[in-house]
Amino acid sequence: MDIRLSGVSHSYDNFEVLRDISLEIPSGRIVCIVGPSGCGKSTLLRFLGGLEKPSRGEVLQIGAPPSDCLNPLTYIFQDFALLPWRSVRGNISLVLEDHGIRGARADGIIADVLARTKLSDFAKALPKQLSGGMKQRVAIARALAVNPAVMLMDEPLSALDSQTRELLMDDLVNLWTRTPFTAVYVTHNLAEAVRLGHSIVVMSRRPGEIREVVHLDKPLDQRQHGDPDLEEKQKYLWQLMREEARAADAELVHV
Amino acid sequence: MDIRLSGVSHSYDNFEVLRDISLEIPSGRIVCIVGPSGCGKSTLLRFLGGLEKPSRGEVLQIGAPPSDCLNPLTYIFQDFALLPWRSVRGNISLVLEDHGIRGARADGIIADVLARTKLSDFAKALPKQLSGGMKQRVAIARALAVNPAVMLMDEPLSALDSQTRELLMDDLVNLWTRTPFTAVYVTHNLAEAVRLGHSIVVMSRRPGEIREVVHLDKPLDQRQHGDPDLEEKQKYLWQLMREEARAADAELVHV
Amino acid sequence: MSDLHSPSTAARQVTFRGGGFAPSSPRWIGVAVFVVLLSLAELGTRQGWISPLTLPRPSDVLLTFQELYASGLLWAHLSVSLTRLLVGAALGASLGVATGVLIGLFSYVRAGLVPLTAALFPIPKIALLPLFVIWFGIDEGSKYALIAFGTFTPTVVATYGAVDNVDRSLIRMGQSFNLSWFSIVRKIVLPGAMPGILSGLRISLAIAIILLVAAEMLGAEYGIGAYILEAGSLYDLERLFAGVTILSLLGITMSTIIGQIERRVLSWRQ
Amino acid sequence: MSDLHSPSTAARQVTFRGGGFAPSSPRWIGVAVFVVLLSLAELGTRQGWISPLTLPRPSDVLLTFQELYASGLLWAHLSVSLTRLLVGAALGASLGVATGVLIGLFSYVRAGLVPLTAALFPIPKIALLPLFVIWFGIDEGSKYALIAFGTFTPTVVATYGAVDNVDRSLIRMGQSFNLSWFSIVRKIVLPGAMPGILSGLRISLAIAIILLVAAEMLGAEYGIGAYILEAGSLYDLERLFAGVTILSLLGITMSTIIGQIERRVLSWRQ
Amino acid sequence: ASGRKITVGALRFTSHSGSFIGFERGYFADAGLDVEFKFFQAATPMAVAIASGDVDYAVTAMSGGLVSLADKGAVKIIGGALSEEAGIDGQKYLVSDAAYQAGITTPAQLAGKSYGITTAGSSFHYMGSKMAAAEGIDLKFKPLQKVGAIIGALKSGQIDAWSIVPHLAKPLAGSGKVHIIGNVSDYLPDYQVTTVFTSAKNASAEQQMTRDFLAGYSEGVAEYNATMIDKAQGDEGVQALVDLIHKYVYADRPREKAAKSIINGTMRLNEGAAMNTASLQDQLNWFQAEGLVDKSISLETVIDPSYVQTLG
Ligand SMILES: Nc1ncnc2c1ncn2[C@@H]1O[C@H](COP(=O)(O)OP(=O)(O)OP(=O)(O)O)[C@@H](O)[C@H]1O
Ligand SMILES: Nc1ncnc2c1ncn2[C@@H]1O[C@H](COP(=O)(O)OP(=O)(O)OP(=O)(O)O)[C@@H](O)[C@H]1O
Ligand SMILES: [Mg+2]
Ligand SMILES: [Mg+2]
Repeated sequence: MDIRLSGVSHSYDNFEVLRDISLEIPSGRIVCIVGPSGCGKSTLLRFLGGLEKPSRGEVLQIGAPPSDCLNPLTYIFQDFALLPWRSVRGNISLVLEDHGIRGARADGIIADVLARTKLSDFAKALPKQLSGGMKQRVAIARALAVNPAVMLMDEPLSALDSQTRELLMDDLVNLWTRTPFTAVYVTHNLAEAVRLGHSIVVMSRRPGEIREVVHLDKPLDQRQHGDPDLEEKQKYLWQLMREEARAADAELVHV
Repeated sequence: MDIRLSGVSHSYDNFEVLRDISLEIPSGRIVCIVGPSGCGKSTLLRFLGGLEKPSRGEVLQIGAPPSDCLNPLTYIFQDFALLPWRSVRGNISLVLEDHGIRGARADGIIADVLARTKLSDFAKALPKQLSGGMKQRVAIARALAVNPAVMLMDEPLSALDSQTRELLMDDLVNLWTRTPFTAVYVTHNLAEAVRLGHSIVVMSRRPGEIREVVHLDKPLDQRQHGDPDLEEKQKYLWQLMREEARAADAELVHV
Repeated sequence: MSDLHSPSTAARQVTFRGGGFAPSSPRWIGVAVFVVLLSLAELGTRQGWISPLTLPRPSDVLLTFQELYASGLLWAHLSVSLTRLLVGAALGASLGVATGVLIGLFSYVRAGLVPLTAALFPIPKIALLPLFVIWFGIDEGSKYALIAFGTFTPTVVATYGAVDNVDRSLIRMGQSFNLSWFSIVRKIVLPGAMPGILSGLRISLAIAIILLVAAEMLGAEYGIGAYILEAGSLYDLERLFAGVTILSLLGITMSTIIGQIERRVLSWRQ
Repeated sequence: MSDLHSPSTAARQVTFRGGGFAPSSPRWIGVAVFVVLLSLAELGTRQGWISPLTLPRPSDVLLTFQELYASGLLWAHLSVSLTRLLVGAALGASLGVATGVLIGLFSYVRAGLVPLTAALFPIPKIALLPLFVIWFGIDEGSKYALIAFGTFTPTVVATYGAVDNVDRSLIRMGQSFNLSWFSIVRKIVLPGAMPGILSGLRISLAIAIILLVAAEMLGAEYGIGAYILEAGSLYDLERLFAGVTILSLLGITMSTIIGQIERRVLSWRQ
Repeated sequence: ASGRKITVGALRFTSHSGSFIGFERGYFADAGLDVEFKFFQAATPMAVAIASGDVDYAVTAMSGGLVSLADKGAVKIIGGALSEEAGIDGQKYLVSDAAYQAGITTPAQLAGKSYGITTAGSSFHYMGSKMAAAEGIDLKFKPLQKVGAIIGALKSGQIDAWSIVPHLAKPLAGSGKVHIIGNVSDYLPDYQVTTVFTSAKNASAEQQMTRDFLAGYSEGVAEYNATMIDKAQGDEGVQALVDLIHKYVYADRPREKAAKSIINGTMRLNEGAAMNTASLQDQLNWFQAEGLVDKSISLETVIDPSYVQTLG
């Protein structure tokens, strides 16, 4: 299942956020979106997931999702969005219950996703007992449980410290290498973008427009921390963005 | 003014956090401390600033601070710690008022530090109107206002997105190059450490011990994003820490 | 990739599933609810399916109110009640804030006073009326004291909660800059506790209005509470409801004023 | 660098400036305060510098309490009061929680009911006593109704505040996984609002205890409130204070029980 | 009609002894009524309870509230209960010790002084107001809602004067903090202090039941008057009746203490529940003059004189 944005623009009241975005997300690939603060990346992702409707333009899904897919468009949030009153297990079963999956079938799915995210020992722990990296792995496990056609990730690593971030990036690469998934990955971090993205969409500052799309052909599992060609790309991206970022950072927040 | 830790150990109740730390912070240099989550970096910094007392060992300041120094040991916090009800100007004058500096003399100092942090246009803004990067620059301006002998920075950039982080690192390098200051810089981020540190202290996971001290001789202003020798150091540091970090991230939080 | 391919066959819009869980509240509905309720009461009492013993006719209440206004007594009642309210609440609230701040700052005060406040809170003030007469006399003193006592405990609880909730990292910041203890309290703790104190004041003032009636049980000739009590003892429902309506309006006015103060004083909040 | 140099001349310890602003509360001080206050009262009334009109002798209050206990009347009073409290508060609180949740979820309910609650809140329940008799009779009905009415408004306000404060990002998460509206309410909104609802209940129950006295003004033979009222009308300070002490203990017990429930139900909180 | 269930409202005062004796001695049962008592703390809620139909019959003063309820067509006075009578110890005017020491020994000297009442339109208000009118003086009335509050205020000298039934007046005077300076009966000789009343519905539609109640009640009253005032059975009879009344009044006090209060409180109850319409008319006139009740109310709206003998 592919996703296509065509001519998407959006304003909140008279506050223009996005301007004429057209973009295709092909199946089985990771598309990273980078851009300065407030340029509308999260808003764009909400459109993709159907949580909000753009003022203009269309968000289309092309082709049917696989039949075993419970929730074709599935989010992974920056702040994990775990229910603090449910255990790791309970947080995952939450998204299965509504599809009538309970008992042994649910147990099977939960055991599988916990194993894939290396959390099997923590099924009974409450979120407050988990470190940030573990919390995000629970959120990833929950997303995997519904077998999504597309994963929508809004800065999934930015609440973590950089060491945990490195570890989780490895985990994501491993997950993708074993079973490729489709993902839209919003980030502020160019290192993450060049590590995980098959293509990288660079947005201008608000009102967000697409400035350039950079493609990376090197397979994910061959990308290394400190690869010279990745460094090259990253430097290039940083040049594209530096001025935008500085300008965005010096703007007063509208309240 | 130098600072020396000798034989510092600490436990909260029976929960051992730091074990036998001895370390010297020489004047005019930036010492970075890296280590996995919960290894006691923040605790160590609180000892340095006199906000907490270690169970065992001594924290000494050697030599007198410069005479124009209002607050020899000055913090910059991860969460900025700005008073939300005071303007940028008010947040800086807060730390001058107690030293009896008001009126024209205060105005002079405030104008100077705002200019150094490129905030001159925002003196009247409230914290809620500022972006994260600007807030941290206000915190830096406030620290500069008291002319510290040593700056104690606890992950000052980790609440910011990575683009703003890059920009602020440039700013810090510029500030140091113009007038070198002494700093202890706690971070999770190895890229920050190799960018800003004259020496990098690597700690083991809890109970925190010093595992190795890595020295970097390249002048700060010649260090570049993606320098091969810095990348080399960073890779080496990451190898030192990888297993510790993974173990620390898989531990249940004690509540 | 940003170029569009020819549309494939099975393209369809992503279904919308967000929204909701953000109730707004258009003003007119609130007004409409009041109008409907009052009309029902009017109709019911006119047509007789609401007995005059159960509810007064709203139009009669309005008439009583107008008479009260025309006779000039409204102001006589209102002015003494407002004075009692202001003096009593100001006394109770300021003592309460002071005590609350002390509890928030000092271990010994906290240990000594928190259980005491917890024990005082559930004591009904009307039960103590006979004692208030002895302690504070039957003149204004006892009325002020009753209202002050009633506003004191909730203000204390709200205030020390607010002080406890002041961001400790801001206090550590103050210490790290060597601010004096007194500076930290004045410049960090108090402004930081202000939102909590003000929202506590909302409740305290509502309680003060409720206690007005109890206070004016004690030898008051004028006052909205006295007016209501007399109406109650004469079973004069029109006047009873006129008085209750005044208290209700007073409560809404108070809450609006605090809202205004909050908007002004706490404009720094996100 | 981690090796130690020879100590230079001007080495001195970094001065400690942290600590403070974290009041603890050792239990014994609270107990000590009560003991000191009671001893003072005892001494004063014995030696005569507190007139017996002002304060009863604590030991006499204790004696009265023992007599009450021995006569078996304590239980007679307490059991009816507790029943009234439980039925009334359960009624008011459950209706209040339901209404609060509806206000938190639906725009129209919010728009219609919020102003109504705001108008009802400052109405003193004792002013309406005569009406309660007509509306609900003089038996238990009117007592339940009065307590229920008094607990209803604060519970509503606390509940819709709690629902408003449920982390919207959790709700968006639920929607993004296509959970049904009902699932979101049941599994996300209600548990998320629980801490706020429980702390609202603390206040509501304190108010319920306070209203017990007002409720038992209405033709009650037994009950702590009736006991206090009778003692008050006879100016019998010993019995008055014995009754007030019982209410106070009742309040502390209630608050402890809610604390226990919170600890158990909200163990997931940080 | 035998064993008909009715509810009778009462305050725990000796002035309600007629009902208590009627019940304990079986006079109500003889009249075919199965009586259940409901006890109240104050008169107004009792009147409201009659209006709401929760209580069938009760005894209380003709307060402003009662008149209002009668005006709303809810209640009717059908008989008399307690009344002042020359020669029998009745209600007393009291002054605080401070006022007494300042030389106030007769009601006439109370000019400009404060006078405690429960609420406007209460019997205390009426007694004070009529006395002031008779003496041609001004009083400052202080509404204090509760008898307890008035006692506290009087004992501590915060109000100057009050009037109250003898069984409360005498022990108060005994404490030395309060002094008796006059009798209410001097100013209001045939004052109908309390009345028997019922709902308008009972008065008009349940005539048999009402007559039965009054019959049982009157027998109780007759026994009370004969035993307690006329001492027909000597001291033994008094003690027996005190035992009976003690079940209802001062039940939680020891017998000896209670007996004193009960005997002190003895006042004559109207035989046959006869009512003094002249006194009632005077009270109504006073309410209207004070602006407490509507001017258009006539005595016929308030009372139903068809059941008992009327006096005055
Ligand atoms: N519901 C809303 N109502 C009004 N303005 C909004 C709303 N949501 C977002 N905005 C504004 O739209 C702009 C884009 O927001 P968005 O969150 O999409 O940016 P972003 O690129 O994700 O930023 P960041 O990098 O900080 O996460 C911002 O200026 C924001 O203030
Ligand atoms: N006041 C305290 N009481 C008890 N335990 C504490 C206290 N402060 C810190 N700790 C514990 O001490 C350990 C070290 O804490 P510290 O904050 O110094 O770690 P850190 O290295 O700064 O971690 P992070 O990288 O997460 O900031 C942690 O396990 C923490 O839970
Ligand atoms: Mg965003
Ligand atoms: Mg830390």
